[in-house]
Amino acid sequence: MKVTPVVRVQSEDFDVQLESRALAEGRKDVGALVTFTGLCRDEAGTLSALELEHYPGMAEAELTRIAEQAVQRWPLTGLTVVHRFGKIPPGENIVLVVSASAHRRAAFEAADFLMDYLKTRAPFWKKEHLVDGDSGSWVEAKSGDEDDAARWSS
Amino acid sequence: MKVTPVVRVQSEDFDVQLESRALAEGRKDVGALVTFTGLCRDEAGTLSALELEHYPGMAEAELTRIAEQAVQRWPLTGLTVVHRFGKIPPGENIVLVVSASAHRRAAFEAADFLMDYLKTRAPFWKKEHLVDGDSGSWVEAKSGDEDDAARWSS
Amino acid sequence: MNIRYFAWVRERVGLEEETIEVPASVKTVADLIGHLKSLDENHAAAFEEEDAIRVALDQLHVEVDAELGNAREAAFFPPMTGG
Amino acid sequence: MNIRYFAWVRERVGLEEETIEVPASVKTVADLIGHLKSLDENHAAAFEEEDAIRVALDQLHVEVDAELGNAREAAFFPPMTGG
Repeated sequence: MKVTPVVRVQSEDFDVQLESRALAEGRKDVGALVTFTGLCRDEAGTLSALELEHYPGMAEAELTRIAEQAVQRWPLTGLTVVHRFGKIPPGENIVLVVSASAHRRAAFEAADFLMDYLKTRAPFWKKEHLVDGDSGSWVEAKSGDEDDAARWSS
Repeated sequence: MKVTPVVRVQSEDFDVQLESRALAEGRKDVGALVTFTGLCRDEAGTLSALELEHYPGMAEAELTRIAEQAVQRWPLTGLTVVHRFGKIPPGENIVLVVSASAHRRAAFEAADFLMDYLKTRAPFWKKEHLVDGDSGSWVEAKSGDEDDAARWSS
Repeated sequence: MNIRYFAWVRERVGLEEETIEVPASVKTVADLIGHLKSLDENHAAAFEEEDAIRVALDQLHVEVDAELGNAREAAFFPPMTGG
Repeated sequence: MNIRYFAWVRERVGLEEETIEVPASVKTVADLIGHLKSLDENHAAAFEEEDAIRVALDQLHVEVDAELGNAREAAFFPPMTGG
């Protein structure tokens, strides 16, 4: 039975519990449920917000392509990805991945894979807004993120 | 600042949202929150419940030892482990791990490590109760679980 | 052809989006970048660090040697930093 | 010494817990297992597959060659299957 990933790109916050329930409630074949929530940090008090710019249309399409890869690669019973855009203050949610499977390794690896690929391939860009009023610089991509993503192609 | 893991062994269900909030709410230094929930599967309709036996005292002590190892090994801002005992029907929760960190790799790896070590070291045993009325056999440990745990000592 | 810019590429070009006539000599993404750089100083500045720029054709990641083919939209942006 | 049994070891011994006098000759966990096997048929049956049994002394995992030392509690059980 083919699993269709749920992918959403939105400005409003998401509800981790609601998204988890959607993958597990009323089912008896889910043995493992992993959630990853990425949140905005204040960088030791210097950051007032992150501004998330995205490429509408391609963001959804690329997240769907990554999610479909995960569904092909691991025996999942469900997979959900939600990514926010717009201005996000410290302490608030940015991104959510929920993966469900009969077995824990599949659920862990699929969520981990999804985050690594999302970081390097989904068309989102972060700009820092600083507490001192500056709209700071664009966050630079980390070479470590490329290395993380490369782990999955060996 | 040393993080003290939260460890609980209980018969009652847990609330993933409540446990997640306890690690993230009101904080601005958490960038990544991973939850792992292990649930009881019905094994294609054959299982009516799992009975979880545990070694009171040692279960808490061993989970705490494993959690302390994770806290030493990864830069976490918080870590929670809850394991249930008693009779658990399909679809219900068995075990929860929540890990929080500034960075996603630490949060993922700590939760993954905790589940692998917990499986092979925490004194819990599962007995199957079958739909046809039999109290089935004790679940046998999988050699794959030992392999999973061994990944972390290389 | 519809051209879109994101993040600091958008800020340097000074445009979110524009529609341009693609000369017949422009066959690949690299050719297109060369053509865009010739338009004005802002475009030239945006594409100065060519290695730092990623490209999508019709919302699919491509390399700079990709043929434009029948693509209707090209997008230029820095390496992604979502998640 | 307090001895505890869990899961199928408990079922085979027929006891959750018992207090025994440890003979002076019993120094290690392996010695203790030998002694327990000599108690009756149920104990003998429980420890038949010795390789399948795990041991804790005072709630810490140990190997069968561990010295009993001043341990007050020994527990015997199959490989764990929690999580």
